[in-house]
Amino acid sequence: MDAKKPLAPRDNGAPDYKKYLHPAMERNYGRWKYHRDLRPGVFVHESESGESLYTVRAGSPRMLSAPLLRRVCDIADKYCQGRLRFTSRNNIEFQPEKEEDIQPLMDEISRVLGFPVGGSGHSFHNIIHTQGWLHCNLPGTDAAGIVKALLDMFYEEFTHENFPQRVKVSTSCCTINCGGQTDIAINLQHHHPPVIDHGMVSRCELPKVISICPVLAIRPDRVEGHDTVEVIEEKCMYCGACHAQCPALEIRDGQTDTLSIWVGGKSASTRGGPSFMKLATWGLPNNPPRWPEVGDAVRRILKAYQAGANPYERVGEWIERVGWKNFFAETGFEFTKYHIDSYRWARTTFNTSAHVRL
Amino acid sequence: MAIPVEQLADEMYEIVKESAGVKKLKGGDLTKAMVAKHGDEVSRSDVKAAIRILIDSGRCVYGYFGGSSIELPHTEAAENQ
Amino acid sequence: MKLPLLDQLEEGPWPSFVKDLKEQAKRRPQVGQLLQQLEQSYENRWDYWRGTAINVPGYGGGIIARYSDLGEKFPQVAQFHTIRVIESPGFVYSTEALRQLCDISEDYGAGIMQLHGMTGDILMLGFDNEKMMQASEALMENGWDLGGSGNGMRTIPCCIGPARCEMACYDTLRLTKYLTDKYIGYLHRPEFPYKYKFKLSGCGNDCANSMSRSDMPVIGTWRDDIQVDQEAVARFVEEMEPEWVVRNVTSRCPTRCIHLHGDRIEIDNSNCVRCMHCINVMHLALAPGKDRGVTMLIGGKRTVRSGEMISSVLVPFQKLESDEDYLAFCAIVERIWDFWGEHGNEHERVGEFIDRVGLGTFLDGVGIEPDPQMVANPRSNPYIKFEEYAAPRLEGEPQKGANVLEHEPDRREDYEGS
Amino acid sequence: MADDLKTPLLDELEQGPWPSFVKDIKSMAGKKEMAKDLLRQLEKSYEDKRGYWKHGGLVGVMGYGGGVIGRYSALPEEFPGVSHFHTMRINQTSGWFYTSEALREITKIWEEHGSGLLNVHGSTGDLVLLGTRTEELEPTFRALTEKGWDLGGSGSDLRTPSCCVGPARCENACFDTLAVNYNLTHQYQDELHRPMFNYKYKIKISGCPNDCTAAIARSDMGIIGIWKDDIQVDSKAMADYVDSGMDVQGLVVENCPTGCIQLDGKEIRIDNSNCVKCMHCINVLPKALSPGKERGAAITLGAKAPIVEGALFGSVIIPFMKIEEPFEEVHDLIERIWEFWDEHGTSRERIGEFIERVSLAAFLEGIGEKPLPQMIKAPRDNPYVFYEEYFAEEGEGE
Amino acid sequence: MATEVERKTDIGPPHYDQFLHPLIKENYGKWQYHETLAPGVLMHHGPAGDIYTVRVSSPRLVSVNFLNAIMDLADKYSDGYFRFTSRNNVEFLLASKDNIEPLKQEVEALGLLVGGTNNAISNVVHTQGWVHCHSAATDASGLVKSVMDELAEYFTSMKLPAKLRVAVACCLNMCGAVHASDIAILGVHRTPPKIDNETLPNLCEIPTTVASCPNNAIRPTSIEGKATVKVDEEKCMYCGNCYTVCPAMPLADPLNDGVSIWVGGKICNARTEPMFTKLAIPYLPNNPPRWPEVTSAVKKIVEIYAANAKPYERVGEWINRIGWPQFFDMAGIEFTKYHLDDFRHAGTTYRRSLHNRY
Repeated sequence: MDAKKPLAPRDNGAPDYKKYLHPAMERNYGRWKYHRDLRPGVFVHESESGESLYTVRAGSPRMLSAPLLRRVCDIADKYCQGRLRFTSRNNIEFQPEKEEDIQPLMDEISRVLGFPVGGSGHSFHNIIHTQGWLHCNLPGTDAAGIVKALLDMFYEEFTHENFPQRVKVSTSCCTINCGGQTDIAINLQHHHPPVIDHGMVSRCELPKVISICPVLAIRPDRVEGHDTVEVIEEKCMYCGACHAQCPALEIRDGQTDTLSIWVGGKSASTRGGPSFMKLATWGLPNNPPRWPEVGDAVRRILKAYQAGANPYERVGEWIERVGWKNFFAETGFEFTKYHIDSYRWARTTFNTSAHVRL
Repeated sequence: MAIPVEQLADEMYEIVKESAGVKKLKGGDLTKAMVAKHGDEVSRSDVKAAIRILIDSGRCVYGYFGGSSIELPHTEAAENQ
Repeated sequence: MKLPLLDQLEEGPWPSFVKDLKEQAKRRPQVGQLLQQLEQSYENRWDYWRGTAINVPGYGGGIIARYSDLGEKFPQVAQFHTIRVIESPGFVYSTEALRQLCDISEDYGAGIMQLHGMTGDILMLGFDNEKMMQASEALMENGWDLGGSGNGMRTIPCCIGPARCEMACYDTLRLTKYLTDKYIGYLHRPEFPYKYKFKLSGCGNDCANSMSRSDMPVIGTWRDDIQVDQEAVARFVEEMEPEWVVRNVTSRCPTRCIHLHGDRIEIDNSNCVRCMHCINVMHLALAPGKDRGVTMLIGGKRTVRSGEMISSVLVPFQKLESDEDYLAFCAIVERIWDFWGEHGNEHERVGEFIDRVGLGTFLDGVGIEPDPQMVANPRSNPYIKFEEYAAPRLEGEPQKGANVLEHEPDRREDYEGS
Repeated sequence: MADDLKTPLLDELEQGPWPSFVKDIKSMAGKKEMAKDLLRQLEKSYEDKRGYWKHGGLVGVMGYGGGVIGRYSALPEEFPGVSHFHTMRINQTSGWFYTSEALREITKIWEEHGSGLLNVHGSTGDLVLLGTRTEELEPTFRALTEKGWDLGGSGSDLRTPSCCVGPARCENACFDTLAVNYNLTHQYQDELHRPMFNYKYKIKISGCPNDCTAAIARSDMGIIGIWKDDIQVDSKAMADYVDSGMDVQGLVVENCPTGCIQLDGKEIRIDNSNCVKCMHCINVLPKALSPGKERGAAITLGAKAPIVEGALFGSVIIPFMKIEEPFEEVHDLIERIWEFWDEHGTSRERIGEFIERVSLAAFLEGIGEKPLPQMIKAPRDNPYVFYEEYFAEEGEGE
Repeated sequence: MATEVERKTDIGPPHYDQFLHPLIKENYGKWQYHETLAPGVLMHHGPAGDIYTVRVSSPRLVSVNFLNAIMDLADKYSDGYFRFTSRNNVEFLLASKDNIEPLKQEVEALGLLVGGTNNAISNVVHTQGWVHCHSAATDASGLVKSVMDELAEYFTSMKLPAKLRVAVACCLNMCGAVHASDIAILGVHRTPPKIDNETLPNLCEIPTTVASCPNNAIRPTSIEGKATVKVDEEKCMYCGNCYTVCPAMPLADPLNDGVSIWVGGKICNARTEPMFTKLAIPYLPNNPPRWPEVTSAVKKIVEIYAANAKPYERVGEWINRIGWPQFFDMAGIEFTKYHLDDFRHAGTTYRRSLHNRY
């Protein structure tokens, strides 16, 4: 296609969502009364007008080819008046017109797309994830692959609602940690300071490289007559902020990078407020294509959670109630000095009471 | 070979004298100075004993402005004669 | 094409991106090379992408450029850029619109899309330098727009809101569109110290994950009492047993302000903190109050540099119904951008900026009155810089003598001149 | 009252139901010029809204570096009686028990050598003798030691340890607080009298988590009684409480911080694995509940008031330790802590600030203790871990 | 100085054993339970018999006359045995129940109060103030007397929801227990130190003085060739640390010094973990001899606490339940920017949840 006119900013802004609303949504916008779960992944919203809107939630792998997406559209055309919606966790939501359409719709989702229905309520939700080796320039591990491996393992848990409360999982392929606060997070962990390619450093803006370091561990240096930087090893905490600023400071190391698992994060203000996730275990090998050690560790956490939590308790709330001592005892993870915070506000994580479980 | 405690006391007295009016020395500072000078030949308890000699003999006194220190005896500014 | 490691990801019940991409490789050869490069990553546990800045003319963001380190071996993915497209608020689409995106994606790129990226954009993968421009042009011609990246306002995601949720306390979709359109210039032409993310959730359940992942979460709330349908309560209590209700609803209330009396629910609304738990569990019987609006928060971010931050309350309650409400909302946003824009350091998120200058100073700077809703608790340390008394000292008297004891007044003049 | 003593502002404080310190000082004013001038100078402070004391930094008794706080009046000509007004800290008895016979010895000495004014007791726990002259310090000291009393700590030394009433008059004491307090005070006489630390080191000893000595807030090292096994329940006494009409559900069960107590008719059921030893149920139902049988103490480190880096609570370093004669395990721990802090701490750095600076993990390694999850509220939430071990590439040696 | 008596040192305190009442010795470690018979009167039950405690207020700053009167009573009623509490109360230890009433009468005749047990305001822990401290911003004994005259009824009764601990400290050093009391009264300096350039060079080591400042607000300078220091007023937070190491930098300023009120601290581990006190009122005038503004502010807080808290709720627990906004509302205290923390860990006090109250 030839450009008809020179490319110029159009500032089109956001698409007009009103064009894309399901007709039932448009009619009942802001008039919803309540909703009911019909089965895992299937629920109905009742409006003040008496109208019902059914939703069938299907898990997607986030990464979709255009032909696959067209097949998604075909199904939406057939059952949902050509409207559909995505969730923030990469599920696709179909809204069939009639309750009778639910079963055929689900069959078609399964047959044509191979997607499971579920990921709602007290289930193992779809995993939000980053780009990993497929498309990111910084990752130390893959994202889509770990997610596939984990969801294969927890497929039953996705399609059933057997947990005390929803379980949200995220993965991040570097310590920038794009994945957010979730019940369980799988993150990459570096184990040594960046290796500097002095020949390439000159391509970076040195003052910016120096100022990006949160612990002032990068100093200007001269090597063989060229301006470069050096890293003070004792100060460096392997965060990789400099690597994002200047690729010549290579933080990744295929030999030594490992994966760590974090638990207890939560965004919602429901019951207790939002909370950060905390280190559960570390040093798991970065082991493609199936990362079995990671899956085992997640399984251990979920088993303990399922056995110990009260209804409606998120993973973090459960641990808060039973205490970290019991968490480590029940999962069998070893508590090490690396679990003790040493960064900003570290002191606020120390146990400043005699509340001790023995 | 261990350094005699009396010798340590004399050496520390010189250090206290030199730093008078410049820096107030703590027991720990003197310990570190002696360890730096003599290495393994002095022990923490030797230094303690030597400080006790300095204090009990009245050659030095304890001060306590902003944490305790070991000083030469002098009239303090706050004192009302 | 030999992909022994990736092939293992075709197994298992969960939909396989490998299988999907293999199919697509038959239509688009670059996808085959993408898979081959990925296979090499799996073998060597190493990544082969380089990122750099590349822009559509007039825009400062929206394109994530990717160049392969193995460009000679896999020339088809030597340039393999991503276009961020501003999503439809609430992630609602018609198949017609989505088909259009599929067409553009395949006409110019690899025909791979991600719905949606972390910030909320639609991601289209696999364009070279030239096709990237053409694809952008085609998108804009059809009314789509590019998303944000870099030090600007980012694309705004929101929850499904009033479109399909009875808990929505304000119109999240409308505010998303309103802010995106009003501030589209800040989105396309980055000029802040660092990125600025809004995320909008209709209630405290925060389905947009705004608390920890956005600089400015806007979360629906209400000022009056929770609406109680006592008949529905009675039905619920009968169905679930009173003991179950006590164990799972009333005793879970963080401030213990809800009580079950027989088959009636009573709520001390003055102590309700809008945590949503009782409404979530008994949504047939309970609903948010009628006097609805939003809480504006500030400062959330993820780990990099100064560690995790969860947003904290900035404006406890703001109505968001009339046009005036929208303008009042925007006035606050703009004052924040002015103050942070002027005093923030490069690469300093607004949360880090507040931590550096202090919340009190920040409130002064943006003209918002302190409110105890902003704190978990007041300070416990006594080191308060009282300004009432410092001010005249700094302005009126000469600074050099201000904190010097006077011995002889005439001698003091001597060194006043020095 | 003497005619020459005009204190209209202070006289106000003789009114009211609460005991009046002014009345008490006045009762000494007839006998002691020092008390009289103290009132005069204090009256001036009340008029001018400022203090008139200068901090001494040198006076003490021979050989000791602590136990005396030098104080001089800033207005010696106006108030010659308080030109010198030093404090002596007397090491109190464990649990603050006295007989009138023993305390009379002290009051007699103090009337002879000082102002006759005291604080019973100071914040650290010492018996504080308030106001004497430099030349009286040594004679007072001799008179006191003659009767078996010694000075307490001040400055950068071990401060006088103090303890709660413990097994002497409390059913909740999980170890003998008086014995360990007495033992530590005598074991570390040198550290108490001759300052060698970076800064002060306070030890407070409480027999249970009710923490009546405020160890968690006010001591560098807190030794706080705790138990390991199950709370002991007397079911008959429990039934009596329920029968008496007491709202056990509301007052006890619903106040349990972990919800680990349930009332089942007249019986109480405790999920002891979730009990955090908060004491509330035992406090409210003393006849029915009592601490378990396997008793000891948790050790906390690092509490301090705000100066300089902000206030800190102590944090748990040893979740459980048996506290038994001859207390060698306690001595061993204290000495390991002191040695590491001596070696690496900086001047005027309290142990809590030191731990924060070097990190809790490094501190634990330094004193040779293992990390345990009881030491923290939660594990770290940031990923900036300084890992020491990692896999080296093969063939490159270790 | 020659005396015949050998000079004794390092003898340590006397053994406590000799000061224990014989009944206490027999019951040592064998106590079964205790009861509060009346405000200020406890009964401890042990196998060898019951011991009765009568708790009596003291102003902490006492004369030997006071003690002699106490000891006469001890000889008469408690076999010469008594003890002190950490809050400066006197406790008589009686073997005979019959002695309680006569002792109480004699105690009250002395002008002392019996009480301070259980749900009462116990005696006030306080510092030396103008009586004996060099850095005091206000008096302590006088403040305590004034406040407790107003609150005496809460000492002699047990009508509060739970125990209430009050403490007074006369400067920001916060000696004593003010940083963890239910209500704390704290003297504040609000202006930077005044430098005595005449005496500073003789009195203080410049490097030590400079290093003493936590905010790096003190810099060396020289005036007419004499080394001294200057204070950067913008950075100074009036903490007084420099004055502790250098007496030539007094902070006292009768015009600006004042009193602040803090609430919600707690040491005991019962129910909730220990808590620091938090700022309630940043500044009240320093108004001897009766400090009416302070006493009425404290009384107001005590009264709203007494009226609104649930049984066993300490002040901090009560405020945590009802929320700080409601506390400021009920107490009629204006919330200002001074209430917002800006020191270490300030960010941890910002409210990072949606838990709003209107």
